[in-house]
Amino acid sequence: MNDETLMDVRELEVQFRARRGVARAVDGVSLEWRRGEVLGVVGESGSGKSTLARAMLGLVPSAAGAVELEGRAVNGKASLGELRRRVQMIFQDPYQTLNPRQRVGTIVTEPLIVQGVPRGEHEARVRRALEDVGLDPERFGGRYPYQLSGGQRQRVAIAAALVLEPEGLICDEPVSMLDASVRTQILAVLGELKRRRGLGLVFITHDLSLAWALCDRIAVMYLGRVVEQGSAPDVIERPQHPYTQALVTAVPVPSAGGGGRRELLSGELPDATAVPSGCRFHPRCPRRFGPCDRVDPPLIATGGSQLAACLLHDPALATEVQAARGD
Amino acid sequence: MSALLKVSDLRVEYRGQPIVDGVDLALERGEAMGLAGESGCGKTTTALALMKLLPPALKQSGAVTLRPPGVEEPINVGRRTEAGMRRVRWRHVSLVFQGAMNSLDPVQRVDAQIAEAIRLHESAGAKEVRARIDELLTTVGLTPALGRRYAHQLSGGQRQRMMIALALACRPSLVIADEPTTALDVTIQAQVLQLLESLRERLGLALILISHDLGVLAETCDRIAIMYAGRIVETGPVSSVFEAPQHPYTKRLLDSLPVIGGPRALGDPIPGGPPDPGEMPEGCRFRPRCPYAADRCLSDPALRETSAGHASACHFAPWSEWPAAAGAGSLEAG
Amino acid sequence: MSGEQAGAAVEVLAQPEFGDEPGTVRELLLGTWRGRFGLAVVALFAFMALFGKAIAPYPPDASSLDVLAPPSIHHLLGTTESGADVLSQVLVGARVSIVVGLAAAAISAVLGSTVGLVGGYFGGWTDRGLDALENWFLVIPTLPLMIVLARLLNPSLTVLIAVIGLTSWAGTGRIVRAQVLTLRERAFVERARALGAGDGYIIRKHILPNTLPLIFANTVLIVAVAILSEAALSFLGLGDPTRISWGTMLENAFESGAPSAQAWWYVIPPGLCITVLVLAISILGYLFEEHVNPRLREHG
Amino acid sequence: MSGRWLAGKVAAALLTFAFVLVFNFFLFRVMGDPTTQLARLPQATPEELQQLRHNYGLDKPLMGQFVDYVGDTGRLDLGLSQRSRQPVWSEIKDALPWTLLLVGTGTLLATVIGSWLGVVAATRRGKRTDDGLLGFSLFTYAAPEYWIGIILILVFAVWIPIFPSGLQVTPGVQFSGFFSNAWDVAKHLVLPATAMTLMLLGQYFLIMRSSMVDVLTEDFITVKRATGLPWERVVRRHAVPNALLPLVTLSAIQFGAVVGGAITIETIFSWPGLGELSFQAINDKDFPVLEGTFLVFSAGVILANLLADCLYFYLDPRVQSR
Amino acid sequence: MRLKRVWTVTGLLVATVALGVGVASAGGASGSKQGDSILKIGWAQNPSTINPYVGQDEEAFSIWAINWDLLVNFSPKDLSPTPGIAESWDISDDKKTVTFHLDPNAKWSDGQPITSEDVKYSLEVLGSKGALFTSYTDNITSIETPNADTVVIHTKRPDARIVGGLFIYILPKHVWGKVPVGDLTGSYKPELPLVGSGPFIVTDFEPNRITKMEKNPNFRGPEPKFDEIQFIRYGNQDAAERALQVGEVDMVPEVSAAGFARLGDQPNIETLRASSPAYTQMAFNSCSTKICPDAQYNPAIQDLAVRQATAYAVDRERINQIAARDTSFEAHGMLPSFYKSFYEVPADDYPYDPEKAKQILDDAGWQDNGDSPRTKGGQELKFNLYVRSESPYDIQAAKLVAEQAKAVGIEYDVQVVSTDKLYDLTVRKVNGKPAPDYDTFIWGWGGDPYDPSFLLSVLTTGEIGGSSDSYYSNPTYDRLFKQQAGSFDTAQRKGIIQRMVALTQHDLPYLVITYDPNLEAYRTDRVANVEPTCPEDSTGDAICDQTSYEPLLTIAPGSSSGESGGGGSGIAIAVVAVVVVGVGAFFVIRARRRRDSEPLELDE
Repeated sequence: MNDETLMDVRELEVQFRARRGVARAVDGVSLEWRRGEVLGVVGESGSGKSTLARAMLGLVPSAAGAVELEGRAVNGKASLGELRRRVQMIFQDPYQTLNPRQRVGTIVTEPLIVQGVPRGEHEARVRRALEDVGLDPERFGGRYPYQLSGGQRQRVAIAAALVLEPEGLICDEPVSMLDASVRTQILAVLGELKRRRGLGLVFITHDLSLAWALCDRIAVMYLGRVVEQGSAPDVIERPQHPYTQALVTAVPVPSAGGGGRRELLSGELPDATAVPSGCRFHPRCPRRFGPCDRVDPPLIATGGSQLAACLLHDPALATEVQAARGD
Repeated sequence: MSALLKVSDLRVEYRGQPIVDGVDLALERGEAMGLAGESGCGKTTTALALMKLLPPALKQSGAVTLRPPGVEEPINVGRRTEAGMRRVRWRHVSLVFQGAMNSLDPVQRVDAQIAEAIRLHESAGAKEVRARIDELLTTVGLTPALGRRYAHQLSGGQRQRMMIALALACRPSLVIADEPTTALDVTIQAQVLQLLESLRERLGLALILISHDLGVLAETCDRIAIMYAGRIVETGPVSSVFEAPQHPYTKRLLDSLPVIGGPRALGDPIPGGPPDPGEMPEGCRFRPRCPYAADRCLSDPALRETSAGHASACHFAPWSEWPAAAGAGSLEAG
Repeated sequence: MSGEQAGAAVEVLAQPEFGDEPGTVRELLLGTWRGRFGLAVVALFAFMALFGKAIAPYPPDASSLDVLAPPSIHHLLGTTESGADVLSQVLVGARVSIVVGLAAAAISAVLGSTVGLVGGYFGGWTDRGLDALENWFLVIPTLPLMIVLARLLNPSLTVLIAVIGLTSWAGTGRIVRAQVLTLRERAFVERARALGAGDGYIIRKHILPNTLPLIFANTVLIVAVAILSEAALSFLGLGDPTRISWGTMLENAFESGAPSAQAWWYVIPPGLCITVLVLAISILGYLFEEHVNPRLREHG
Repeated sequence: MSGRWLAGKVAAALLTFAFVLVFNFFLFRVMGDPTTQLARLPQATPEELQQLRHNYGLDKPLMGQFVDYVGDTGRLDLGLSQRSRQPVWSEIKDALPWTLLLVGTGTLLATVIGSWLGVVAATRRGKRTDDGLLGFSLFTYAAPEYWIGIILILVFAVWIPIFPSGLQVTPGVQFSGFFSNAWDVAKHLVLPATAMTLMLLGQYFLIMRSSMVDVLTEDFITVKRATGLPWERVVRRHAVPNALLPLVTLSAIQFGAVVGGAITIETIFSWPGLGELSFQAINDKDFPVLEGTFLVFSAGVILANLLADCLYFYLDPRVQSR
Repeated sequence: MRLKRVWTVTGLLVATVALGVGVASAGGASGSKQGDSILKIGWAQNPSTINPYVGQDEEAFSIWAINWDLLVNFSPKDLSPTPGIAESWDISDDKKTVTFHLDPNAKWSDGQPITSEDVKYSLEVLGSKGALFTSYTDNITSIETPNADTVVIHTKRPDARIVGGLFIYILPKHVWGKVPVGDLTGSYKPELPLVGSGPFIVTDFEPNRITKMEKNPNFRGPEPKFDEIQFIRYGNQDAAERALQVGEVDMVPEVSAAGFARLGDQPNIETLRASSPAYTQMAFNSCSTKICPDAQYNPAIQDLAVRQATAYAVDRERINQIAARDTSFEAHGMLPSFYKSFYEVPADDYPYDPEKAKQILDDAGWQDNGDSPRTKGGQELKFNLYVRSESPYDIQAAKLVAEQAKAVGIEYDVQVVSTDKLYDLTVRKVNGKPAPDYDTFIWGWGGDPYDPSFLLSVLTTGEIGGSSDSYYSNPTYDRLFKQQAGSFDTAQRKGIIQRMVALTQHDLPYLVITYDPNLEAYRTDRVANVEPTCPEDSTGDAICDQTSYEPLLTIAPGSSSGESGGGGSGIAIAVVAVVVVGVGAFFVIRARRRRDSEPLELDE
């Protein structure tokens, strides 16, 4: 870690008791989130990305590992309280995220009350937060959530997160339920906040094109594990992990002629209670070879900013990889 | 060869409010047509209207004519009775819904549901039906054993494949797929889209693909129609529409979508949101959100052809050059 | 219905989010046929409960030699087996029914919502224990349980209220618990927790405000159940014998052979009062419930 | 396929029944000292009371008494009726079939008619048929069943005397065969079963109606229509089986009400079942019988709930594979 | 596919119910022989048990009185002693020994001879262990059986009840003597047929359904005209009365007051109103401070003027008319007119006279306060008046008493309580001494046929702590009670009893309101030869329930007897058929109509 680091996640594990056993939703994830940086966490449903977000804020108990805020471990009430003041969260469903019985003004004021901010500051800060997300405080302050559109709700949620003037914002699929034209509005708001306030974002999404447009760095998750991470252009333009490669090519491109060659994966994501042995991606991997079903690969530097958890990049196995390609 | 499907001036009203407002469409045999639009623009309603499946509260008018291969007389859907429509449905046109979980009867085995559809339209013996089901399942890439399962015992991708198998059960000439991949992850979506494409080639199916995802349509369809607030605002060959959009809505939408491989920045968003059916703006419905709006936009623009097969409902079309938009990048809430 | 939802057919049938539209209770009550009917009937019976004694043409238990007389100018609804005026008894009987209904429902609401709230919110063993208790009360046949309790105690209005209140809370508990469980998972509660809000704050500001409408709707339905229970217990001779209620009227009618005497004027009015009042209250309850519970909400 | 779900249900039922036993034991011993109940004889001396306490094992410690109680209950020894001095179980045994007959007929008719009407109403939502059925069902739901019973007697046994209004069979008649006997019972069953049916009908109707309304808005219904299936068959083959599932669950909750109805209806119609037995026990303050009937009622409801769960398990494949 | 399962399940349910009908009805199928003449009697309750050691209800007495003789029976005409098990008896000069002579040829229904051992067994064992019979034997010192046909009973004091009211059934020792006494007073279930000496014996007994009695082949008297009597339980009075109306039963021995008038108007139904040895009284707390130091009551109730004023203020006939619908008999003192050998209207009869009541209160210094209760010093004429919630008649009566007493300035606050509660209030004890907690209450007593001793005993000092609930204590009364008990001479005894009645009429521990009637109804087309006798010649009881079985020997099947009831079964069949056809037609029509019906309808 360095001075730039806002949060550090180390070997974090989160487990749930499921019907068929214990689901390892997050299974040893390490991440570094720097100040003012947009960190994308990309993955399909079931990859554990939302659980990771919640675990980062201590909303779900972690089984192992640590979360550090500026180098200090977050454990105990005081440090958790500090974390929750400085890092806020935005949720996916704009229809679920607001208390239907509270007015917009109340919703945005609530964090100030909870965190014990002096009453005199409330009005000015709420106004500023609402204006920052493009909502007129006079028009919207007295409305109930049901009087708002989906996009407006998500703006209110962002305002409520901003009102405490956090340094970081964890956004869990903030636009996945919005229509295309509204989606870009919200993303613009977030981008604007990053630019003007130097706000750091953790942007959790399944949509690679959004990550491409918005993120500085990207971590790709598969089945509770980060399989590749690096700067956004590197990861998306030169993906090193077969899963990332498939993911990138699977994204349909809205332009004449569509995208290029698709890399089709077989099968579907396995259950988190039954993680495959060895590399957890190997049953679906088009490039699996010899040791993949036995060796669980660590993140291996592949040059530049990138790390990939794939044996293809293990220098010790280079000959075998060569042989496999030869087949 | 005449068009497989011809829709003219299709209107659907709910409590006196227009939800679909004068839609014209034409589809050739074997052609794939994309229908794009945001939620609430009337694309699903249009799809259901084509099969006359709307709830009675939704009043439908306008002409829908089908000319399936091997049928002499064109089928006038608008005039058909419920009983008459039953012979058309699935035999000639079938449907794939977005939530495959909810599209299959949860307490009946899936093969029974396919068999039911087959028996309904053809007199086939039990063995014949069985063989046909196995063949269908193989066609969509499933093992025949999966037919003995219930919907909940299948994964999302398998369910969608099963739904496609059901749609193909009576060998229709047209399949309407309404957001067939929305609930799926990208890797599974890619599988399903691939399947649809290959089926279309092999069976000569015509396809109406409804989606909010322009990328999906760009990769799958020959032609595309963009809907906005109950109307088609632009239609044309995929290449032409994506390369040279002729309606500000299409243009702004495409500009605002981030594209992998494109610039690593967010485009300017379209301000505001789509109108309520009860409060439709006068004239062009996109006018309040349009940066190019002028006085003439207060009158209704007709869908006019700007080049071969490419039409736009904009008074200013054809656009040869798009000027820089005024008021772009506004953060005003939609 | 908002514009976003009015588009497609399936979307027309989609349900709006639950409880997201406060402040339309007035419209609910006055704007629908059912609401107006329910409100009018309840108002009528409330008036009877308050002023029944004053407007009754005779003292309700004043006997006369005119026994089991059919309706006439003097006795609009005829007389009882002791020559008392049926109309007067019906008017006076409203009070017991309504008092028992309200009081028992209040007990049941307080008990049920406390148990549901505590169990649902805190979860764990507390919840499992409370849930088992709830389950038990739900499964146990209520009337026999009430009978046993009422028989062991001496008949009085208080006993009646206590017995009904103590045996009918489980349904409320179950509903509140379910609601709290979903609320607990909703993003705005998670958001509040992410802010560092405590349990007390979350319950007060987020859980309760979103549960109260449901509790209210459910309590309205419990009032109806309590009125029926009071009537049934009274009919079985376990009511308060010193007070006239519709249940005791039916008991007296049955015991005194009104069916054989074809004394329909004695049998029909008390039963009809119970039925119409319970009907009206139930309709109001369903109306409220539909309003606050998404699963039940219908159009029109 | 796994039976774990079902096993859980069985375990829950057993637990509930254990709870009933504990409750029963304490209720009748703590709230009312049975000796004072047992010996309402003015002449009873303290010695006799002591003897009585001893006879009933009431001088043992509470835990020992409870063990005895559970053991006795297990052997179906529910004590002696204070009134008839006969084993409570033998009285219950005599009454039980009649209650089952009445409750079974009523429940069956109410389920079949109620759910059928529910389907009719749901497919005609907002029409006059729907309004009428809704009004009728709400009315029968709100009306006390014993009131309906009395009116039935008034109309069909007194005013137009076409049905018997008391007992289960014409008393003291030698029947020529099984069928004439059954016919006589059936005649006696008409009015009480009608009252029972009317009492339950409303709930079943309302549940089925709303369940159908829910199901009819599901996508697969549209898909079935899209396959060209006639509306009738969509309803019958797809909507109804799905709508029946909530009916099964929710009707389990009804069993408690059924038992309550059995008490009042049997009393009105002198139907010699458990309900009438417990009504007599109320009047006679015959606590052993009251306790016994309560136990059997509870066990019956628990069992019925379990049966409903089994039925659900049988009908819903989603549960089976859990 | 799944729907098939639903139908399977429904089918199973239908089958279960059908099986239920079969099984359940098979249980009640034990009918009677074809062609027999059966007297069907409907009543609200069957006896809970027919074991005389534990049975307590009136219905049980009705059965026993037919099944067994007493040592000395009662004449249905005037309730005087007539031969029972004993053919004749001699009374010794000191009147303390009575010798009974038995019929040497008399036999039990199972053919065994009836002997003096049976008598000795019954008097000794049933007379000491049967809860309801012990009071009759407290005077007996010894019983001798010199031979099989002779029984000698010795008593402490002369006791007229030995002849005129030894209300203990004579049971066959060879049946009952075998059973351990502990069982007899426990859960013993008597063997059927119930061996007896009366005209009919119990052959079938189902406590909650029916009691059947068939002719005793060895009965010594004339053969009954009916072959069988069935007592059918209907659970409630109204149902039994409806059964009579539709002809399902031939007779209802206890008709409600409401039913009495209604049934009287029916064709083919005759109603009878007989007097009975029971009354309903208003009791005043008469317990002296010496006996009951801790009693709770308003002392004003022990002011004779208050009680007398109450008596004048209460219109007993009006209570009868309203509460009993004019079926009871206005009471005149504490001896019911049923005891016609001893009855007379007493001189002090307190006719309804509110003016006189006021006068008495004025004279006694109770100040008139208009609508408020009268007062004197710190005392106020305000009393509680308890009644049992179980008795609508008592509640009615109490309300009327309160209404009428209020007019003269005495306030009775009617409090309805359960029987248990009222019992507890009256027998309350503090420190082992009686401490009744009431001012007044309304309840009733019922006595034995012929012998009034029990009813008279209730007001004796000796019964304090026993059956005395007014705690009345008067040495003169106690002396007279003993005197009458030892008097075998009816005329002499009547004189003594009348003096006792006069005493209580003056002191008023009880204000007896009505003599309770015995209301009966029977179908004239089914039952013939009814001679309403018991106890009067023309207006009495048709079967002399519980008192004498003799009327049962004379009544005979009527013109249309034997026709099973359940009137209108033909109509029922027709109705069912019409309904079935109608429903079927409805379905067919609907199915046709629906073929082209619209899909899902949505409301606008």
